[in-house]
Amino acid sequence: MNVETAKTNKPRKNAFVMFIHKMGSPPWFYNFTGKFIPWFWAIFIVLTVWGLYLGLVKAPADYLQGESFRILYIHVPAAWMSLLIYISMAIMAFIALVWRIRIVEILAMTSAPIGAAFTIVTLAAGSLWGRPTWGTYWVWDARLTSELVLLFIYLGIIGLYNAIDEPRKAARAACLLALVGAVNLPIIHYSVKWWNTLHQGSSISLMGGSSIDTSMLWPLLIMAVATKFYYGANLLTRARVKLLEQDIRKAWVREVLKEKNG
Amino acid sequence: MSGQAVNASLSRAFFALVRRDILLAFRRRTELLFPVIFLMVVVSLFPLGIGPGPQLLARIAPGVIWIAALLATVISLDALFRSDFEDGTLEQFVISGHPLTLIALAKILSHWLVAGLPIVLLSPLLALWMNLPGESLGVMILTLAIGTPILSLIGSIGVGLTISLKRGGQLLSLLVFPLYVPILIIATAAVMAASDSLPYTQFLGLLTAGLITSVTLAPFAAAAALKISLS
Amino acid sequence: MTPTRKRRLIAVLLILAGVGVASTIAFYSLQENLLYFQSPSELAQQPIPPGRQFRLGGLVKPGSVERQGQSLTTHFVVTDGPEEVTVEYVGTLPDLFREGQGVIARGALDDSGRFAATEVLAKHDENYMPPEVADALEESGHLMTEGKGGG
Amino acid sequence: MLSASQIVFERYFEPVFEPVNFDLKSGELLLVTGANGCGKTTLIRVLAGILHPTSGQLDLKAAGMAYVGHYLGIKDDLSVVENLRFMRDFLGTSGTSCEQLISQVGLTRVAEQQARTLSAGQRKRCALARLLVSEAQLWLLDEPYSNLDQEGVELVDILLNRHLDAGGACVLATHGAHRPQWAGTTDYHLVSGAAA
Repeated sequence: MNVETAKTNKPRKNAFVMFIHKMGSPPWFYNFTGKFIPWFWAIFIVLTVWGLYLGLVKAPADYLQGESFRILYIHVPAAWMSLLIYISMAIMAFIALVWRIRIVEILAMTSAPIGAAFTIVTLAAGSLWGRPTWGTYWVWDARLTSELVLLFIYLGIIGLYNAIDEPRKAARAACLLALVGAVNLPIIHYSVKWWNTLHQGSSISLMGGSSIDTSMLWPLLIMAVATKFYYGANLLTRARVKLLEQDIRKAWVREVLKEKNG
Repeated sequence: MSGQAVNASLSRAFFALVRRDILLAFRRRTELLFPVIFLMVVVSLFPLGIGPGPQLLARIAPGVIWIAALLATVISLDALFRSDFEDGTLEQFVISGHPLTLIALAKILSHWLVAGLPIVLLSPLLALWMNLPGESLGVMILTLAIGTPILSLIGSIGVGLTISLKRGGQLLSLLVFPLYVPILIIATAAVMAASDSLPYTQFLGLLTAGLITSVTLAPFAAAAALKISLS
Repeated sequence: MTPTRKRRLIAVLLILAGVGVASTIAFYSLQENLLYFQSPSELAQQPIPPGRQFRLGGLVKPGSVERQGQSLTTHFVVTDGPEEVTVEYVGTLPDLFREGQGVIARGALDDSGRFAATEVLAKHDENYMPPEVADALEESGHLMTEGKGGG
Repeated sequence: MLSASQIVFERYFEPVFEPVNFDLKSGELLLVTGANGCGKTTLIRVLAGILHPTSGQLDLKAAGMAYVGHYLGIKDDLSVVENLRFMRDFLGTSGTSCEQLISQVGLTRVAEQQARTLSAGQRKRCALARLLVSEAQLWLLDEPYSNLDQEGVELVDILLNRHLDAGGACVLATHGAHRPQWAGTTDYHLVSGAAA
């Protein structure tokens, strides 16, 4: 019988695993990401200003919804991010669980609050939009509903992570939950979408599929790219702080702090 | 040990565990009855809260009975692993060398027999209270029979994750309810389709697919969750 | 093969088999055309006896909506092209209820073949475009919504 | 039977104990001693496979492991006999009958009683009986002497000697004054990792 001898035979290391292990070294990660972060923030700010200017000032008003459609430039990029961050978190959670790499655990777990924030923005902007469009702040529209469920899942992950004392155990538990959520999310999404069509006949329309005019599309794309840089910048900033916190008694942190102060 | 001997010993361990859990449940009969009583109380609150109009009750019956079933299941979930975790039996299971996945599956099965099956058996009474049309009663029972095992299976992951927490029960509901959304939607859609004289077999098909998927995946996740909780 | 490896292999095979079977069942279930409502054509082919509850779905025929004075009773025609059914509904219609748009009504046929609805659900359309594009589409007869501005 | 090289376990980003190395062979007893909080229980749980070591290699070649820890793994709602019978069915062992084992650990008088009615010492004896049910080659005992009277302590030593005589091996963690007498004993003094 052979119980738990996972570490006895060394795995053959390919380039990907090598990269991950290199990333796994806290000082290396700290210094490496330190170079990127200011750039990420800068690109994010430039793109946001540009995108919002095009979207809020330059783009024409919608034929049916008038000016209120402009909420789209906040709502839609946020909605994309809420999902994209979940996917990235789930991938990192998988890597963290399989290879037990602390940095990836931290990255996955710091993704959760950012994703939850984007989800809240999506919901808030969506209901502000709903008021002029549907005449109510909230309808159980398929996308609103699945976004709400996504928020609950994010909150569950954050709650579990904070409820368990030992940080690495907490991270592993929450990573597992993130993976379970990743399996369930498409199912939830489709079932909600389809539950909603049960009520509302979106399958029947006198027109073709949804369309959006190009003059309205550009600012949207710019905002979409901007939010990705925001995620990168915010994630790395938070992860670095977390790393310093956890390794506060390690030599490399003392050196970093000495450099900062000296 | 040869392969067959291993398989024989595994199936023996599996059934020994199921038998023990059912015996334990009957040794604690009040705990056994609690989810069932809870289910009845919750369902009976609806007519009291929104009025006894038979039409309205019939309309909301599938949703009410299913939501009550979800609540009753979540309440009973904590019993799934907690006592074994707290008295050290779970450590003994880990050290036995039997795959933890199989152990989790055995415990989920006995949980369903003790907590899920009574809900299925009780549903005709609840349907009567809620004035559910007779033709959809059979579909209601079928959805519960296929759906409640899924609740136990998905719930086991949540319990596995929260078991090491003192107040794990509160967090548990936040973790599992979002995951229960598809089951609630599909099951109630089936019952409503049946009461609107529409075909409903496709919904039952989807539920069955959900059951098979969760039987194959959930025990692995639950076992991984238990391992994390033990550390 | 070591027992651990063999066990792992069996587990992987079981997972694949389970997920495979489940997806097949799900696929065939979804093939069965998840029917949320009867269209007027389906109703014409397979009549449902009066008094039996079902869901009727289709588009509100433009120009068919009649409101009866001060009362909340509304009559309109639901069509899917070849066939149509007259619907009677007492109550407030949803904000998104518009001629030319999709609706689903819940209720039963009465003896005269009219559909007495107890519930009406509607859906807005999902297109975003500048007014001039909308005008162009309207001219070419592709857009059948009434008026402009928020609904 | 069990060898460990450079086993480290971290909690709150601190190693619990200094890296552990040993090679335990058949008929040998590893006596883990050390101050309170030096991680004896943690080490035993790592060896048992309940905890995953942060780094290091663990090589186990024993036919079965059995473990007695702080939580005994006895169901309160089952009687002593039922507890043991379940373990026997669960583990698929078929040696000495449960009744005989119960008499070996001196619990015959309370065999049919629910475990909740037993004293702490009697529960420990019940756990010792389960050790025998398992028929495992490797025993992992965490403070086996606690809660036991003089007679109980002697019982542990008798069972232990018999087990080692028959070619078994054992890792025993204790902080107490009592130590078992056995020729093939290796002392392992565990040092807390945080102190280093």
